[in-house]
Amino acid sequence: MELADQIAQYLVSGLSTGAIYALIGIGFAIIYNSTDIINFAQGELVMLGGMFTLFSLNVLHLPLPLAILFAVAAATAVGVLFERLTIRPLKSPTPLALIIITIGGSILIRGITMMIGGKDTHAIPAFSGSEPILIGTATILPQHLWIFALTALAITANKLFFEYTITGKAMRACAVNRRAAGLVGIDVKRMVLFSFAISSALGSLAGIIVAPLTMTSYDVGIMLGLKGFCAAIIGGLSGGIGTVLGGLLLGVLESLGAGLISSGYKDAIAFIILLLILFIRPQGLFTKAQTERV
Amino acid sequence: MLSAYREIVKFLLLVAIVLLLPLLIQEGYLLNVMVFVGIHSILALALNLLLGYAGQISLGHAGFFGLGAYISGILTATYSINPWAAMLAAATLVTLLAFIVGFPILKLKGHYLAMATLGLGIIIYIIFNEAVDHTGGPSGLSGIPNLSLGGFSFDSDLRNYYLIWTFTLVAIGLSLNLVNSRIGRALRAIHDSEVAARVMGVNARLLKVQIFALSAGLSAVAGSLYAHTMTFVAPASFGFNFSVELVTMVIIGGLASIYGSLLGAALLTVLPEMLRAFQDYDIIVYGLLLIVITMFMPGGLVKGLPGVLTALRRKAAKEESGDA
Amino acid sequence: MKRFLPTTMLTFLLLLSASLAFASPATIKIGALFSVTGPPSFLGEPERNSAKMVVDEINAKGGVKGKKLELIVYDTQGDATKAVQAANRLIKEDKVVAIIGPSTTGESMAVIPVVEKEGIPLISCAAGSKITDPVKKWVFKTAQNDGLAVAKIYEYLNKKKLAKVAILTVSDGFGSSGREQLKAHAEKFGIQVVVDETYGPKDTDMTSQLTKIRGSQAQAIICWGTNPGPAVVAKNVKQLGIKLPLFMSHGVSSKKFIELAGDASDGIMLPSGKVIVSDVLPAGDKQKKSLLAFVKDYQNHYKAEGDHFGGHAWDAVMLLKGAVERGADTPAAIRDQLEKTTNFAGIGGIFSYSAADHAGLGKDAFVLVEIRNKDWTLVK
Amino acid sequence: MLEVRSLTQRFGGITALEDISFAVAKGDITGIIGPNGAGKTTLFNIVTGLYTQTAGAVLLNGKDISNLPPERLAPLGLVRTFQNIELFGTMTVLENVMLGLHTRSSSGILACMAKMPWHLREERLIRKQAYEWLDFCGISTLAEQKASNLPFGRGRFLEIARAMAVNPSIMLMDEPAAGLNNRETGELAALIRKIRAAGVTVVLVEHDMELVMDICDRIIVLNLGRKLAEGTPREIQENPAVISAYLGEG
Repeated sequence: MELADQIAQYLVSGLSTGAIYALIGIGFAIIYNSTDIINFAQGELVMLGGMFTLFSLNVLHLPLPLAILFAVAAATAVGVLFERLTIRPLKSPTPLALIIITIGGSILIRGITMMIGGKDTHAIPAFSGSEPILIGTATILPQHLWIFALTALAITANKLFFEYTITGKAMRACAVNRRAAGLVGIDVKRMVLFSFAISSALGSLAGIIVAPLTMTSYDVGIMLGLKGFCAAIIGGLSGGIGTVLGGLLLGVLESLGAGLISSGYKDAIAFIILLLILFIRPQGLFTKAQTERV
Repeated sequence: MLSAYREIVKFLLLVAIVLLLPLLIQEGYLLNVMVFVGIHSILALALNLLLGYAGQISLGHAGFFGLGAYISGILTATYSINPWAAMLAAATLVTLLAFIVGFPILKLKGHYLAMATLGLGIIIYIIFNEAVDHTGGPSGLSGIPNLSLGGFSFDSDLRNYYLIWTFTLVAIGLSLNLVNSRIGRALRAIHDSEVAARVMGVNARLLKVQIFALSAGLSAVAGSLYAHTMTFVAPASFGFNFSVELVTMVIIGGLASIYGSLLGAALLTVLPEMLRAFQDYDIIVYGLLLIVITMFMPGGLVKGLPGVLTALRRKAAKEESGDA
Repeated sequence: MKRFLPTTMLTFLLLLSASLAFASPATIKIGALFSVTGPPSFLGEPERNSAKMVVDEINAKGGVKGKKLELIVYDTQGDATKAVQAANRLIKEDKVVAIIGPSTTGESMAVIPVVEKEGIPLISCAAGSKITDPVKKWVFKTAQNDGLAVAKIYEYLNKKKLAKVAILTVSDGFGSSGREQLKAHAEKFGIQVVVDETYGPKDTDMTSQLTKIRGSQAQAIICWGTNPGPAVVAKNVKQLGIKLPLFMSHGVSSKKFIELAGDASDGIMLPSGKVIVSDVLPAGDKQKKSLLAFVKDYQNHYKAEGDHFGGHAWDAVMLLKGAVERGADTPAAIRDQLEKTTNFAGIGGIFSYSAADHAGLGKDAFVLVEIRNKDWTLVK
Repeated sequence: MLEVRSLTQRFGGITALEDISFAVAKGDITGIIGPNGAGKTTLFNIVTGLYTQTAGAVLLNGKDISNLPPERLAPLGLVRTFQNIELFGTMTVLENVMLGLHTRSSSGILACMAKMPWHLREERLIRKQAYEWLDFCGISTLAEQKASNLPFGRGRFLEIARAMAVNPSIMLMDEPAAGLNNRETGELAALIRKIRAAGVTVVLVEHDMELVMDICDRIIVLNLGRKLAEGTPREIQENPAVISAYLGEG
């Protein structure tokens, strides 16, 4: 096979994996943008999406659409509960405390899932079959199209919500200046809760839609979460197109790295890119630099 | 001056406990646990200098620990270099490496810093796994010799106990000196108000990088000790989980508390033993502990417990007087 | 700060008192180190289950020579440090006479110096050949060497006159051992490894590696990993329309793999212990009795399919039982008796240990199976 | 001694300072006043190296210090205090002042860890000098207190003591009288004069007009990012532009 065909496949594979990262990254960005918190437990919500779907398919015997609804609702409940029980009562929410608490939360969620659901990996049926689709000489699966569609939907909805609704604007205000937002009558705590709800819902939806490809088990959240976070960082933690581009770029570089350089070091490549971006352009690749204020 | 005197007494008391403990617990399993408590204490101490005093988080310290272990292990097992020289080489190399990457990394703050150090740790971990020809890959590297001094080999638990605790005590002593010196003051100042510290002429950036390098170097020494005690290293011991475990030790023991690091390390090393009753689910207890301590005892056990005890006592006293 | 000393001392004392164990002389204590949680839990969990099951059974039948067996299992989480700590605890506190496990090669290598020094027999359940090669006085193992599985595949390839292979291995202990063996044995069989790729244990897409393989001269693909990676590989192979024969390792020889890979599993071949095909083995097979018993018991106990990983622990307990039955009750005597084991038909194969061989299995430990219609068939 | 040349600062689209120039003479007490939002604190932040200006330059004794970070300015003799006092709360009062002496000690990490003799000598010296500065500001009785436990007014004096410990040639004070009661403001005025007598040039941003008119030799008035006027207290009091700016605000 020609090198050009190979590269075409690397690109297509990279884009489809990248879309997964992007979708997960947006969840990080939403919480960060309205609360300044990096939720290290976000990956676990992705995992919960898959596990709850599995539960409702296999135990509750729901049809797929209902199963998805149930899973999103359940995962959102977990995210909201987590915020109410651990983040809100915090007296001094320093970045360190938040990092530790969300890490603790991720360990806890993972542990409980393992206790209840066991350690096995499970398959979830693809939404619309698994007959590969040909793009030129490269192939993707129907499930990838779902992912692309959901990603597009997510950033559009996100944009509309944050730009055009009162709640969305209020959430943005909280991120810019929490105290000022409080002073003008915005219920800051409510907004934090909202953002956890939204990102949990989105995270679990991402988890559900990628599960037919990645399969699901109690520990899929760690790596997916980290990659999603990389995507968000590359995109400058924007809730929109930046993170999507970040995810796609990460996916493509990983795929090219695995194909052309070394598959063993492909994750290392991803993290080296992350470090370089943090070092050189901590505001992300796709956002303009802001004047740093003390 | 009185407080300095008290510090010395406290330290000597610790030395006495360390010396006498083996008499109490005999040569047995606990002694082996204490060996690991010693190694973990050095690590917690190293991280506490960075996290507690300089206020900079690192989620990649297991990587430096691992680098120390692997450099020492490879130099001795593969190239038959004297273990002490290997330890020195490991400490020097890791300190240098941390110093170099420290400059760009410590420019970052908060979550970004956490993520960058996490990434660094993962990259190091991947190298352990992938550089199979040098590290032995995921199955590990065996055949690392014990440390020895003029024919006296540190090959039993008791000998290793004294060897490692000597290092631990020295590390504690040096750290105590450091935090009570101008450098320690400058670190605490950066933590309290970085802007004010800089205005007073403290080169915050350089100091942070230096402490980062020192912390990494100390972790590498712990790694080297680990390698020569275990005589075997494998990547799984140096992953992200262990980095989190180290942060937990520091937090549980108490940020900016030298003796707290000791307590945190001891607790977390023996915790798995105590959680045996929970079987597979100790991970849940562990996550819960992390959350609860951060939420309700942000000063850690050393600072938090006395506070909680006083509060309880006061409450009890109040109830008593209320009854009367 | 003032109260750190009382606090610290209190903690130590508490630990001290908590760790005093009681010994009862009427039992024979066996220690076990399994990675019940952590990444290698796919090994540790069935191993623990199987070991517990067989010990319970032995005790229910009155124990060994009138003595009950007591199994003490510690979870090592796949971490060498924890394995060594737990091994020390088993030896020095629980005073066991022998240890079963650990689950992975890395942990086994970490524990070996401890048991060698303390003089406690260890029956590792990990596959790495370096565990018993060179032979170590106190160390045995039940898991078949990965090299045997490799040989099964290579023999088949020779028969089909396929000489160029692409290997795709997972970057954990299981995969790296397989990769080492695949490369080491290739020359002997006249096989050339033309592509050598790896993937991460949690990777979700291997199309990049497979695309590279598709563009190479390879005539067959060998994937070495444990669930779920190989299932992703199987699906990706189908997605990319690759028609080369695909081989997996014994790491996925359970129904779980077929469930995960779904339709993509059809036509995949893999070397496997005989557990999964126990019912279709010829009646003359010496292992058949053990295998059928194991599969039936496991199904009854755990409502799950027993696999050959669990079989490693089952074999280890049975080997120990054999040694004790032959009169051994001290660690040293057990070691000596273990070494004298001959023709024990277990789950992993027929064991015959000797002073020169502590792995004890011949290459007939593996069979090559093919997945057809979501079930196993023997490849003759 | 301190010279500001055509300083301009923009944040995004907002111009905080535009073309500000002035000079501070050695030994003077100079006041910078102006309504809220005039850009006083921004000016201070640029001079002390916390912000980087958009255009213009800052010179100290003829040397361009525009792009130097704060930690490089302290050794050159330039220090500042903060509007909302920035103390090191977890440290004692004495340690706060000892930190001010950081640049006058030099032991490295290793020397500190090993307690080298020269390091110990240095520590003793620093401790002695720190006590002297506490005395200078009249708070030496508080030496062993934790800084976060000080009342606000004492904290202000501690901040000044700490700044004096740097051995500055010029001290910038950001609203030193803010939050002080009348008695403390009186003490502050005396202390500022004492500082000047010790040979330190003082520049202060202040809202308390009484204090400013009382102690300043020269006054610079900013309004909406521009320099409105400059002169002696008397000249400023009589300047119609200044009067209208203040009345307009009020």
